Amino acid sequence: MIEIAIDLIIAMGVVGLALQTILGASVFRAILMFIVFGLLMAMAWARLHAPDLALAEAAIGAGITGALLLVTWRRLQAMDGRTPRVGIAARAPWLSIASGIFAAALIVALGWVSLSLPAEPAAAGELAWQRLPEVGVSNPVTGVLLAFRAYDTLMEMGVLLAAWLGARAVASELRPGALPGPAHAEVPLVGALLSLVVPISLLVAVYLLQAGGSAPGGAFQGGAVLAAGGVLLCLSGRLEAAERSSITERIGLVLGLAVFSCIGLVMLFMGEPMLAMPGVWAIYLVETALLLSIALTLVLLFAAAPGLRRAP
Amino acid sequence: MNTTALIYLLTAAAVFGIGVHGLLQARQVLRQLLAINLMGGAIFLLLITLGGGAVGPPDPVPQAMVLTGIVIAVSATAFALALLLRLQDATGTSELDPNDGA
Amino acid sequence: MVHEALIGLVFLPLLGACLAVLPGRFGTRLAIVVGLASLPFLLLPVTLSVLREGAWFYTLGGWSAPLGIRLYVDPLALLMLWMVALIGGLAAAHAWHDFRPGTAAGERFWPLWLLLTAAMNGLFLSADLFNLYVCLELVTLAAIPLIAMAGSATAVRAAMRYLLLALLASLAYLLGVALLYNSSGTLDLYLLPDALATAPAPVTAFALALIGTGLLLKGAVFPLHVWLPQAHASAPGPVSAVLSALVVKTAIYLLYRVGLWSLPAGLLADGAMLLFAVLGAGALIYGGVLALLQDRLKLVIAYSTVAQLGYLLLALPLASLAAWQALTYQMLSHGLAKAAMFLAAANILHAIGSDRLSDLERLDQRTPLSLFALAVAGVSIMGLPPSGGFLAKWLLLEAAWRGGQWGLLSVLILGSLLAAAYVFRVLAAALRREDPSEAEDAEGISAIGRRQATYAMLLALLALVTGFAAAPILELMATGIPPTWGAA
Amino acid sequence: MNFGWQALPVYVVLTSVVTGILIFALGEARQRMRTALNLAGALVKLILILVMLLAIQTGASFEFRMPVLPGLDLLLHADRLTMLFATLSALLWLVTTVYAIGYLEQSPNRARFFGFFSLCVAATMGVASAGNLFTFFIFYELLTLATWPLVVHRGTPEAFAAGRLYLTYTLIGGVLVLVGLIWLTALAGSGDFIVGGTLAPIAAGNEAALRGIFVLLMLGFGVKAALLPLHSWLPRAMVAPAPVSALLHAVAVVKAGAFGLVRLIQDVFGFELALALGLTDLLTWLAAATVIYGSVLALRQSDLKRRLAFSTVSQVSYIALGVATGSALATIGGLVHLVHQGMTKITLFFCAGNYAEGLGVHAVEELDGLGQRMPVTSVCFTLGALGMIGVPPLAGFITKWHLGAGAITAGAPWVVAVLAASTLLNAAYFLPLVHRLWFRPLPATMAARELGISGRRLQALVGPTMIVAMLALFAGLLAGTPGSPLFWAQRMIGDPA
Repeated sequence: MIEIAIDLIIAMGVVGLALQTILGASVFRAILMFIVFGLLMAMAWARLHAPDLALAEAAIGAGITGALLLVTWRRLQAMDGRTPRVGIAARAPWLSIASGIFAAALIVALGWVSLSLPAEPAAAGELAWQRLPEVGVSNPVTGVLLAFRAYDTLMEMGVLLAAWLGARAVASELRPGALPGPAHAEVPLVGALLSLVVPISLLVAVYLLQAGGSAPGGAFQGGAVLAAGGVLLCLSGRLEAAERSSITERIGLVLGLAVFSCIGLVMLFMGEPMLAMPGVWAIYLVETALLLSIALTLVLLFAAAPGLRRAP
Repeated sequence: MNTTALIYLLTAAAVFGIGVHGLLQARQVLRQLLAINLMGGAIFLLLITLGGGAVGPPDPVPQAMVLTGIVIAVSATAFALALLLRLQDATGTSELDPNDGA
Repeated sequence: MVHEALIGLVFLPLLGACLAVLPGRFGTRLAIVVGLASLPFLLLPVTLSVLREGAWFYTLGGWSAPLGIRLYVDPLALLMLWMVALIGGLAAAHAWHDFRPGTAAGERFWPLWLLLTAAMNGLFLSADLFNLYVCLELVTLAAIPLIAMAGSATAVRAAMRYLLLALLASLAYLLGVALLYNSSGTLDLYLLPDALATAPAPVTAFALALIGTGLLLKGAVFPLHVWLPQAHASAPGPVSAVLSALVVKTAIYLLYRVGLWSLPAGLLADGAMLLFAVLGAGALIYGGVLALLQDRLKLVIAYSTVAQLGYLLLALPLASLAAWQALTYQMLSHGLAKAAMFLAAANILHAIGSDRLSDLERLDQRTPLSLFALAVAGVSIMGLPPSGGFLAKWLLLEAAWRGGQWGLLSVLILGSLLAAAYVFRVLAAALRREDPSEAEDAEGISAIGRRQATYAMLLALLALVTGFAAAPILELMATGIPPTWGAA
Repeated sequence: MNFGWQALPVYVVLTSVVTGILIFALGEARQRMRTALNLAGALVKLILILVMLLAIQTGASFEFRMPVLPGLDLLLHADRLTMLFATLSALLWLVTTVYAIGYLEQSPNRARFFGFFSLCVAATMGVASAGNLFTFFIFYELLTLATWPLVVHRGTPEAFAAGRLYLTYTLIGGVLVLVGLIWLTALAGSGDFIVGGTLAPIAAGNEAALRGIFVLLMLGFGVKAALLPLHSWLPRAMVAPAPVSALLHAVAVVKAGAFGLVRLIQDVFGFELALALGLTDLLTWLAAATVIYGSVLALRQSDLKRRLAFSTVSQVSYIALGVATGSALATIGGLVHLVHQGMTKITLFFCAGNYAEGLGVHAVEELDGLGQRMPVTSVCFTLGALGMIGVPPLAGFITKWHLGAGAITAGAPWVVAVLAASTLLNAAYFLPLVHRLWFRPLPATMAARELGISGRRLQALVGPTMIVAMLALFAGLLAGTPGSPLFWAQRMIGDPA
């Protein structure tokens, strides 16, 4: 009973926060609501027996996305008024009503349809449990990500790389000086705090990476935690944007994609199927490469810069 | 149907609808991106709940899909935000004119 | 060997993208050779194997479906892959001069281009619904920065609009896939027909509606095309070419795959097919009229894409062998002709610094080859002989006549008359008499310009050649007719 | 597929395609090279055609077949009808090219002009040698495409208006042909052109469909042949440069339409079937009406080229009239007029071009006394005009004689009345011109007017004019000798190839 109550509270909170995100008076407030929404979602994942997702949601969904949204909002604020505004026609009032009706209909339809489904693992999921021992890890999510559906993971690294390449391409078109510099405030004790937080994030990342085989965790969560450390370094001004990416950064960006593909191709030419993993060591090797690439890409995306360097 | 599943399925449906409404009626691109992220979250919630998360360890396949989905969502959001900065830079506004280019 | 070739189609461009991220001119050049120039050579053995043994699957990682992900290559996939290799290749050759490897622009351009190529190849081969989602997102996220790279405010605005709608479309698709997975227990396109036979019908219908809406939005099918014209028109030339010739087709391709391959026979009601036909007809007419009203060359071409995509849906209710051949041939010939037109338009833009129709009279002698390419490709777009577009339209008309579809027949004819009107309007603008004294700088065109014009001309010639050498392609397509139409 | 000796018709088409592409590639500045190419292309084509003519005389046959779509072939062959049209086109192309080189000297965009000119001829050759309707349609549409840039060549608003009208008519005509063709293919598949047609076996029970198909195709071809309600693009297209007008009106476009009508009646339906379905009457009446209407309108034109254009409207319908009347003599008359009208009309257009270029004369009234200023041109013009009227023993007389005699044997004596009326009208609009040229005094202003072009250029224009005038003259004078157009037309009817 108490569990139902918790579920209800989480559900109401999630819906309420979603509404607040949409209707929030200011964009800033909407972003904050969205971040809290992400945190509450992490709790929902925990309730739904999906701790891997809870970690990922907290680190990526709420953490990194939230940081990205906030920093962009602040940059937009700083840029606003520098160029003449283009007149924008107001949206017709009926549009809002129409979209509300449409959304309500969608909610009803989606609710009705999804309630008619069995809500239990599907055929492919059962197979994943059965064949997990062949992979050599005991966390089924890691098994799916790095063995059964490794191809998805690999393509997803492509998506991440494309996002960075795209961000770099459009950022390089910005007029010189358009981006405000990192306006960080030197608060007392921040230095001391950082000297604690960053090693801890590294530690947690490594832990999550190795735990991923048998317990919740893995490259994505670890990468996000490591990225969070990097974001803090940027925020505090320890790292600052560089004009160009260094060669190390470039290698790091493509490391996950390259290592993953190369192992696959090597196996292919040894007569195995493409993306067959030669052993658990290969899974960890790939995961390490993925983690580094994810962390680096996310930090660079946050900094909206081609590269980073130590602040003098 | 288990009550927990019921609750979360309805939650997912509601958040998805809220996201759609937000996307359609918002003016600022930033808000539209928030709405898109809400919709994504709703789909993830639906996948996991339908995968049996309410009763025990859920189907690992949807879990992996959601993890992939979360990374894709953050990638897309990050690029969209970079593009938004460029939009502000090029046009002086972070809104899109609904009548332009249609 | 043929398996390695198939894998290479996705992985070589992917590794090429990694290479191109690394600094220096050499890496990028190597990447282009590895990731783009290699594609036709990889496709040859794959094509031969499909010709000899028919369509086949490749199971990645040895994990058989429904647990693992499979690749599937059949005549339709081959057609699309060849289009990526040829059209993408020629567009890349064109882009080489504007985005030279080693320059800052080149450094930004090539990794994205290679990722886009890998994503499209991956999409055309994938047999897995969720993997297709990832591929769709990769296509979107690789393509949109390329649009924004044009740098103009219009381009940035168009890119932003495209991005938002593409993300919405992907989410609709993903939601549909989520529902299908839970109702059928599999994500494999080709296991779905059996799995869906027992699934609850309302769920399937709702899921398909979501997937369909998402794909129609990504495929810019009227009336969900609003994002397309500005995006395609404001992108850099070779990007426009690839967007119109290949990228929008990814969604249409997927629509075919889901609608015609992955459903139990008879599930998709006639009403749905009729809806597609009505949308197609709307696209054809609306796009044609709007193309006629534009005063910029690239916008004319972009609206023409909106119109021409209509053909790809229009014939769906016919469900016959001839209709299938017509659809696939239209896919091919439109791709070739449209890419040629966009490349030619880019050259014209280069030469006179504007693509307003009223400025085209300044052009004439400076880029005769590009103008000629534009005209030849225009013939195919109008569906006049001799061209691939004509054969596609002939097949459609014949299929419509045999099926007694008089409405379809008249829409087809109206559509091609509209196409003739907007193409000739452009050509007329270009032939307008110029002051002879200005004609003297005809020799001023650079060697690069000449080479770029050649790429446009090559594509236009291919569009012309497809007007003759249709028999082998159509025979191959006949062996790849969708199972739900297979009775023919 | 056979690319050897048998495929000669393909090479005949390709010579012009290749010439055209090379001319485009050469660019504007390389004038000598372009001239050489033009002449070489025209000569090679003429030689190939002559070789084919000789070979066919000795019983050889030519055919190139390439499957394009399931059940549809691209088929190029050479029967006697092909040779009649192809020889005419090749011959007149050579002469017109020489004329155009002189005519367009120093005007802009010559590369474009000659490129499309060549493509135009390629399309005409394709029309001539098409072995089935599908192939015919391909080249028929290509002809539309290739002639449009020539019509609008001058780039003036007037030219574009004319071009728009031309496209509207021809493209809609193309659609009619296309629909008819699709219908026919769905009904009977794609039959080759064979004298007597291939449709007779399936006629029973399909009469209505066949009538529908015939009407669609007839109207579609009728647009280019300038049949009565579909003719108004033709006079407007006069804004094109003179060589284009000559080519459009004497050889390529209108003849392609007329040729299509001939193929339709003789080789698709077969005359017997068309007669049985009551379709020939329709065409006969339309053609007869066009003959009279065109002549009446020609009478009212004061612009020389427009008068010639309406004359064309009238004269081209003789071809359809003869073929639709159907008796052997009338058919011979129609077919031979394909050649006679071509040679005669091109002479007249060249002359009109000479007057315009030489002295800036466009209106009929300005012709007074020009026989003194431009005697050679005026002689040629007179020959052409008399030929058109049908003064014996000139070419027009041969035609009209066969048509009239044929109409009587076919039991349609009213056609003779039409011919008589037309002849009177021809005389009424041509004789005053001849009168003006030779018997009116040269006005002082005209006598004082300087020639607008150099003597050398005038030579370049008058030379070809004389050649075509001679051709037209001898086609009539020597009609009884082997090798004359009449001889060929007779062979075609007597001994169907």
